[in-house]
Amino acid sequence: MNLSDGVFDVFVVNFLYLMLMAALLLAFVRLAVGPSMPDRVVALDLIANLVVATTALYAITTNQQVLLDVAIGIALITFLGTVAFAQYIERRARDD
Amino acid sequence: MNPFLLNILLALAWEAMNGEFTFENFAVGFALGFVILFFAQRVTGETVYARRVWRVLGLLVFFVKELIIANVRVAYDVLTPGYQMRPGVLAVPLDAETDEEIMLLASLTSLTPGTLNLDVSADRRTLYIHAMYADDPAAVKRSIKEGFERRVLGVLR
Amino acid sequence: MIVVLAFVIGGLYAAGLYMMLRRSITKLIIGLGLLSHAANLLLFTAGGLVRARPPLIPDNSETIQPPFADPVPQALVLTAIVISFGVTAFALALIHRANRVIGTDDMDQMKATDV
Amino acid sequence: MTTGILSIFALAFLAPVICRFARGHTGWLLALLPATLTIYFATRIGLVAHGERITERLAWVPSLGVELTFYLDGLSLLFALLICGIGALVLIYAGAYLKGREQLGRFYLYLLLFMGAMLGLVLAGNLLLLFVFWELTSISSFLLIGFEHKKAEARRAALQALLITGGGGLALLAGLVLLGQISGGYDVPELLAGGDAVRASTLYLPALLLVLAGAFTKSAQFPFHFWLPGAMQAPTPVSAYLHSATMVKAGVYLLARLASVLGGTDEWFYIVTSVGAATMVAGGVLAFFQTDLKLILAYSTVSALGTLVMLEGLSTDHAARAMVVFLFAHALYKGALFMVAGAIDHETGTRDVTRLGGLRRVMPVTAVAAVIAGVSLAGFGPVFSFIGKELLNEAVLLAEGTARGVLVPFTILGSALFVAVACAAALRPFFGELKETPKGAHEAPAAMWLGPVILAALGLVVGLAPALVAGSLVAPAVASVLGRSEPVELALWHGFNAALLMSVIAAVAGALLFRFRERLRGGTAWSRNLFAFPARGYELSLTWLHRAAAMATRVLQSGYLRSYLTIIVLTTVGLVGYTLLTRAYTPLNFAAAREVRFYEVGVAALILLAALVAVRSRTRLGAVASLGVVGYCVALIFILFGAPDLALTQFLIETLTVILLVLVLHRLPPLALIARAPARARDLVVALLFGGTMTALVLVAWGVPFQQQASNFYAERSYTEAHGRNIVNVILVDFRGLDTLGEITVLSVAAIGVYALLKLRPPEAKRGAAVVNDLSARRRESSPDGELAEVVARAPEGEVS
Amino acid sequence: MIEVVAHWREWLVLGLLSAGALFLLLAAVGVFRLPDVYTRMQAATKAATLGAGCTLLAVAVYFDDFGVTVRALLVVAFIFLTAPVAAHMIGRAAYIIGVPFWHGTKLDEMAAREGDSRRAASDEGKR
Amino acid sequence: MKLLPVLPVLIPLLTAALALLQWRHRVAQRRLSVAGAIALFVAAVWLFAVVQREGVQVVQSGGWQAPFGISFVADTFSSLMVLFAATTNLCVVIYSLTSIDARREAFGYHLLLHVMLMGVCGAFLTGDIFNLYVWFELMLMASFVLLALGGERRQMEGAIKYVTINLVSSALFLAAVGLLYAATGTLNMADLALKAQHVNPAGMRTVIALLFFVAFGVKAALFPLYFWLPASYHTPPVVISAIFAGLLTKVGVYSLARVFTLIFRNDAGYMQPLLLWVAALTMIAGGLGAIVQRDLRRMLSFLIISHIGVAAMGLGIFTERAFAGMIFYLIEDIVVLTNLFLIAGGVRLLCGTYDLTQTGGIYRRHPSFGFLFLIPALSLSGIPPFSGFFAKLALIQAGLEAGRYAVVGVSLAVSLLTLYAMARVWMLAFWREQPATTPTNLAAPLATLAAPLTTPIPTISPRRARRALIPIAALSALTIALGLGAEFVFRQSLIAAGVLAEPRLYVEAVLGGER
Amino acid sequence: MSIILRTATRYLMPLLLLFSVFLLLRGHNKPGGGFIGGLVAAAAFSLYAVAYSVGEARALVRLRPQTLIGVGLLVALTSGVVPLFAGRSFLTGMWGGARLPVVGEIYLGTPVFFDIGVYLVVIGISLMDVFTLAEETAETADVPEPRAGGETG
Ligand code: NA
Ligand code: NA
Repeated sequence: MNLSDGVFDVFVVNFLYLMLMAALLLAFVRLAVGPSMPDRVVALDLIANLVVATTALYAITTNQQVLLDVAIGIALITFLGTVAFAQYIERRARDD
Repeated sequence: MNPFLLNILLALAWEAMNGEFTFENFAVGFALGFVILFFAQRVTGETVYARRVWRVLGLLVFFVKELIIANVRVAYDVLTPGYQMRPGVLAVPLDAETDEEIMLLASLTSLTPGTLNLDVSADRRTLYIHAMYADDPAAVKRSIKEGFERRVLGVLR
Repeated sequence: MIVVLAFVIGGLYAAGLYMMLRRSITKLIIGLGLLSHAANLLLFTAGGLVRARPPLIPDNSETIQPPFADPVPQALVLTAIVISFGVTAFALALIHRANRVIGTDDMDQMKATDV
Repeated sequence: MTTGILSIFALAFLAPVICRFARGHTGWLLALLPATLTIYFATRIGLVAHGERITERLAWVPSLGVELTFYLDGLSLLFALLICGIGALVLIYAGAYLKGREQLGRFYLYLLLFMGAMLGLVLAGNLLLLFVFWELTSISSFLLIGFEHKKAEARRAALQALLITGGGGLALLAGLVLLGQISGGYDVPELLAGGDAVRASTLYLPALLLVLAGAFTKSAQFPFHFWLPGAMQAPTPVSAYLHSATMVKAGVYLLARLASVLGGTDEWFYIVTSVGAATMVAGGVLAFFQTDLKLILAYSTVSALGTLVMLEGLSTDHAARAMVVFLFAHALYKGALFMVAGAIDHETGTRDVTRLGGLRRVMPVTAVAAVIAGVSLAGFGPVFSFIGKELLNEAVLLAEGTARGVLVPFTILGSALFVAVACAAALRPFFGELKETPKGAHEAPAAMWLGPVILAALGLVVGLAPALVAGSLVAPAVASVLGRSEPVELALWHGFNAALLMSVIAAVAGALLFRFRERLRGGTAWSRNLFAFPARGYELSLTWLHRAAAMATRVLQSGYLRSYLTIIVLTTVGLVGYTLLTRAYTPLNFAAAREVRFYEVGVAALILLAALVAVRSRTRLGAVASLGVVGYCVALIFILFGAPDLALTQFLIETLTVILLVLVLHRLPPLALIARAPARARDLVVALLFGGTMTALVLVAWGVPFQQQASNFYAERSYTEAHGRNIVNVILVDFRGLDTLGEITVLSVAAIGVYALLKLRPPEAKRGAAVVNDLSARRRESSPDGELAEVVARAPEGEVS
Repeated sequence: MIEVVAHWREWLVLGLLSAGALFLLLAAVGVFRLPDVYTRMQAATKAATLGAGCTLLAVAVYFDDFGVTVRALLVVAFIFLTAPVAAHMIGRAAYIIGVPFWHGTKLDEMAAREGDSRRAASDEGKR
Repeated sequence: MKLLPVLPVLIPLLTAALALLQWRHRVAQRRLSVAGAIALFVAAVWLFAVVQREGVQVVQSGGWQAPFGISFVADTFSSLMVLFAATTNLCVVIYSLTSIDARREAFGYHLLLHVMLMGVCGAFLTGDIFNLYVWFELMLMASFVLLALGGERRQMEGAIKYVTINLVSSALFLAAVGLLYAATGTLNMADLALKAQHVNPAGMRTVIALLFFVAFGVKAALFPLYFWLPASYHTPPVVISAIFAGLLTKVGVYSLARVFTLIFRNDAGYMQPLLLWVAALTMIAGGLGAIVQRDLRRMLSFLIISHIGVAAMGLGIFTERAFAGMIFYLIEDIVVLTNLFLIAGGVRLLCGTYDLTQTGGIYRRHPSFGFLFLIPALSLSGIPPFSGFFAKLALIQAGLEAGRYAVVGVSLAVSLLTLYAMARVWMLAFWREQPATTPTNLAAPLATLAAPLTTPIPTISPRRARRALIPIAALSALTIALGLGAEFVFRQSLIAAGVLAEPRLYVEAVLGGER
Repeated sequence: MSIILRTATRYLMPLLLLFSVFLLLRGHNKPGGGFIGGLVAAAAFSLYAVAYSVGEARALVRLRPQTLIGVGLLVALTSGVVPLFAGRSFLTGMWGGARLPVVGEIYLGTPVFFDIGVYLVVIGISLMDVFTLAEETAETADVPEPRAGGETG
């Protein structure tokens, strides 16, 4: 199977990328705007998920299995990041 | 979960990761799992009963159904101007007792659109959830208790 | 793409430096982070850019046919990334300690050792 | 010769030990060595007088041209004799003079070091070796002048001497190296043989000027004369040594040594003669206005040095002869006079000539020596110095046209001042009525009058029988100066001639000056100030130097990290940007930019956007999260361009970094917008310049053709030889494993740093107190520098002017 | 039709990818425009998890390698396991620091629980 | 020899790794530290001897032929630098035994010191430009930690500036490496020496050279890139300042010399005026800074800068003899500046302060300590017969030969400033009596030298006290020996400079050697 | 503290550790290696520290980070030195004939051990950074974190 074979029309593929890019942008706007800390965390988590998805999509469209492992790694670490973030927000609230 | 079982699971997971189901691979995975469990001993403090496969499947089917139905609802709200939602934070009394039961239930409620688990009370008897469509709180609670909780307990007990 | 990346690199350098020129040590550390991203990207582009051909030898072959991404800059960038992690961690500890000892995050209050 | 010099240094370092055991006899004991050396050199007189040159060579640093070469000819022999002879006497004298003082061992150490250095200097047969000893004399005299180290004046004088002679020394070094380069080596005999080539060289003038700078500072020539009286802070034996035989004559020696190489040109003549003449008069005037015995002698020494230098400038046979005789005579009488002055000070407790009188009654032996030496100073009577004076007058009279017109009156004025000074310093204290002094005066111990008596007697004997030295010492020395041998005949009486007339005029004028000295001292303060300006200049320039240095340092080392960064970045931008534009400009090929995928641009744009948001963010978390997004997008770039390992690493590390950032930043104060708009605009410009430069660099570098030799090698060997398919990993653990080894060590150290910074607590200090201390410290730092204030503010007027 | 059958895997992959992208976009729109952090999380948790899961499933289907498929499925499971946990942590944190609810939120049964003093309303906390 | 050239890196690493395993055993760490320092010294002597006997030593690490692996190259220059680094290190380690406080020892002081040495030796020996970056980072990281170790306020303020500026320079260094690779496709310095000459446009190579110039210039503390140094060097315990003073900036100059003679030798014409200007300004700025300082260590810090300027002048003159002079000067600076900082520690102990307005009285009570000061002080001022004079002489000869009169003049003027600064120290701390207001330790025996810095009243056995004086005396003796034996040193410097002037020797040894 | 997080962590952590070893050993042939593996392992322990506490995480690791680092450095160093005894250059790869029956086609060789050294060091340093900073910044929290016995002293 290859990128431009059959159903994997360049146009279709690009449309998928476009959606993901749009999603990235929207998520980033939320991250930049906030306004609360949890908002930013949610946005960052979403961005990480989008990166996972982009990686997976890229793996398929360029036929690179190895990128799956990259996606796995990202998925695993994202969880830690989000949890730590949330934990920190809570702890901080308790400190103040 | 029984440590031995967990060890076997880890060995299988190892094989899966390597994509090669052979005896030697299993042996190495088992040994690795043993070492890891040795270092992570505290992790495996409890024992869990074996599961019934069909209940798991039933839970899965129910979960996917809920997932899709509710996602559409949220999507509609997200994509159309204005909001139809009536959010609220609900306290759902829990029958689930063990850590695993509570976690599974909480996760499943969170994954289905419309409800999001916020916290478990300190006495572990109440689940607090954020519901997007809380026009009828009692109905939401009931659907959780009778939809997910029953099935989860069925799987885990 | 290298043209685009060149501007990204320049932008990161500029942003990093601008942050480092602020008075707050918090911004200083963010600036350092941006700067190291810039340097890493620059190093990454050094071997030229090749799309989707990682330097991995296929399972059924003893070598890899060009074109493939230059592995050398990748190894260098990996080293640089990891080093900058160590450095960032240290810098964080440093500004934390500095803030506790000096009682401010204003760089302008930290001139006692010069003057 | 070599052994002799080295043995003095050896003895110097033994001196403190000897001093501990020999106690009061140390002086006598130590004098044995220079005395022996005097005898040794005396035995060479015959050889040298027959025109032999004794050279001893040892290798030291031949690749730099520094050799342990010693060279004995007429000039160096004369100096060696004076140094060792007077040195022995001074050691004996010092033993008595300094009896019971503390740190005597150190004193002998310095004195012997000084003696060794001076002996080495005059015997050095290698220009650089000469310089080595030259600097050693500066250092040892620094230590000697500051011997009374608890007194601020002593320290100040020592510093002054060190800076002036040290500065001159540096010029000399440059001059000597230039000379060496002109003549192709640093060997003195070879250099002496090649004077013509030197004078013909284009580098002659700079070399000459540099050498002269060294010589003039060392020999206290105007306008560098002022450090010498300051050196009076040294104990009297040192003064004696400094002024008679040695240190100050090092410059005179150097000029004499190099006269046959550098001399004889117009440049030499005008510079050397005029500086010498000016110094002669200035020294005389200044001496005339002093009342402190040591200062009078010190300034008269300046005057004498000026005379010598003036003679060297003339570069004639007569002048050379006059110079050698004058130098010899001066060494004898000035040494005697300083020892006498020391004896007076020692016995009476004062050196103020206005408070002294009639001492001949209580100090008869000293008085005899003083009178003979005083007569010598005045340049009269049957003393060697008179011959010198006559030769001087002759030499001046024989000078060419205009020079003569200037030099004759100058010389007469100088001589007259000598006469007045001699009356004031050597004769006046011993005649007239005995005056009340702080200590009840009586004769000095033998060790203290022995030196003056011997020296004065020598002056008398040689004056009466000049033939004793004419052929044996003076003629060879003159030959060295001239670079060819020239017969020398000396006689006390030359008959009535113009030279004698000059002496007579000078004597009469001198007597008048002495007669009306009080009135003159009161009325002509201007003339004192006339020659004081160099000393002021020294102090002012030191002050200005400090001010300028303080200002420059304050401006550069401002304490603001951002100003440091700005300077560094602007330097980079300036250098790189300028060179890029002028030397590496290549028209950019934007055609290739067209084959860009839109999602790549999207990721790139997001990086920039996130960076912008990080910069603009008002909240810590917003900035951190944006930084995280930059990192994630960089990871995406890695994914897009075939670097999965990098992407994974980047993502893992970015997340860990964000966690750590959040942990720490939360403890820091919230972000605030502190900087004003102009500052922000300025920083923005700097940042954009920097970013623009880096962009340009990448674009240009991209156009440079590139060979993938290394990556092809890795691709071929990675699996077959290193058994790995992931080339990046194979590079990390095998091909370039050393990088990784270093890298994990970096990480280890960084982690230890984190641990140590956070876990190792300084002993709890109260923060408030620390701040207060700090503020007061800063305030103190802005006040004028301590020692400088001491140097500048407390300069007692009378001493330097 | 035959083509579709012959290329069922491609079509399945395409379908999964499209669904994934769609859900992710949905999540992003939700996060972008829903009115408070709790509702945004509702969108992010479900739709994003589903979207990421779909794309990874697409990978599992697409590559003809057992190891890849198993790993892809494992990571889908992982995501489904972790996403709600993460959401729970964020939501709880938001609630504790007092991030305000959308004005349309009528009910807060959690406010009645004991030890609610933890809900501290600090300005910095809201950012 | 497959091992010897990497030994100076491996020994400190082994020492540090073992010390890590002994984290909680202070005594064991001290023993390890001394053993490691001795072993490093022995290895350095051995390496130097082998290089002497057999010429340039090359190890292709990993056994991969150059330019594909990382080459370690010990020529005379690098082995000399390693030798003196190891010597200084040994002295500093011994001094630390009695001067560093238990708190710092418990938090890895010893192993940090060894890791720093590892970085320094690695930087001297590596023949690979990126590997050089790694060693630089290692050296910097260790120095960051050493600088901040203890966490006092001044340390923090100094460290922030030091760290930030050095990180910026590292980023530039990295960028320069990247661009160099982009232009040539290789990282091996010998290979670069060949390939960089064909870079088209050649101006691009010049630009990269300038980036390296700035990056190394910051590390070397050249004008106007030196600000981090006076802001930080006086803040940590003096023994740490001492080793910094001796080694760190020298690595910067070394690297400048390496890349400019090897890779960018064809840009010399363009770079030379720049280098000479920078050298002159560095000398002046350092010298002026030094004379206005009240804090002894800050004064010494400025003197470091000023003398780096002198070494840079040697590079800027760009003749073989100038290189030799520069190398001699670097060696001399290592020994002398380390020693002066150690002595400053002694001054602080005797007078209770580094503040020169408050010091005094040492000469009267402890003349021998005074003489120990005079030796390095005079050497630094270029006074014969100490080593500094010969180093300066070599540079002056080279400069005048090359017709670089102005910069030589500046260097001479600056030695006068140095002399002035040293004389001030001598007068203010040694000659004069201490101002009455300050608390003083002068009455205490010299044994106080051995006291930990933070303890005001020392109680330490004379045996340990003597041990603390050993390194100072040893370094002073070395200064004398380097002066009296200047011929040997300068011959070595000439040999080393020969390789700099004729890179073919280096290139052939690396690329043509062991396969 | 969240029961939900703790429970999830109990199951996720072993999986993460396993994955980290997988990445480590496979790194020679596919993306991964000592750095990445070490970071994932460190992430696993960090997760535990978040869910439970730093003290408990330290107890779980048992070894001091310093020791991990030290051992890691020694392992890496040793793998580089071993070839010297065979007369090879420092860090030369020496490959045993034994084919490691795990990851398809890995041969046991000194570079593998080198990577293991890297792995250990990276775990050690990441834990040291994370634990220390977490402890330090949590210091003023009203719920004091339990400290592990050996580390804080
Ligand atoms: Na860096
Ligand atoms: Na330094």
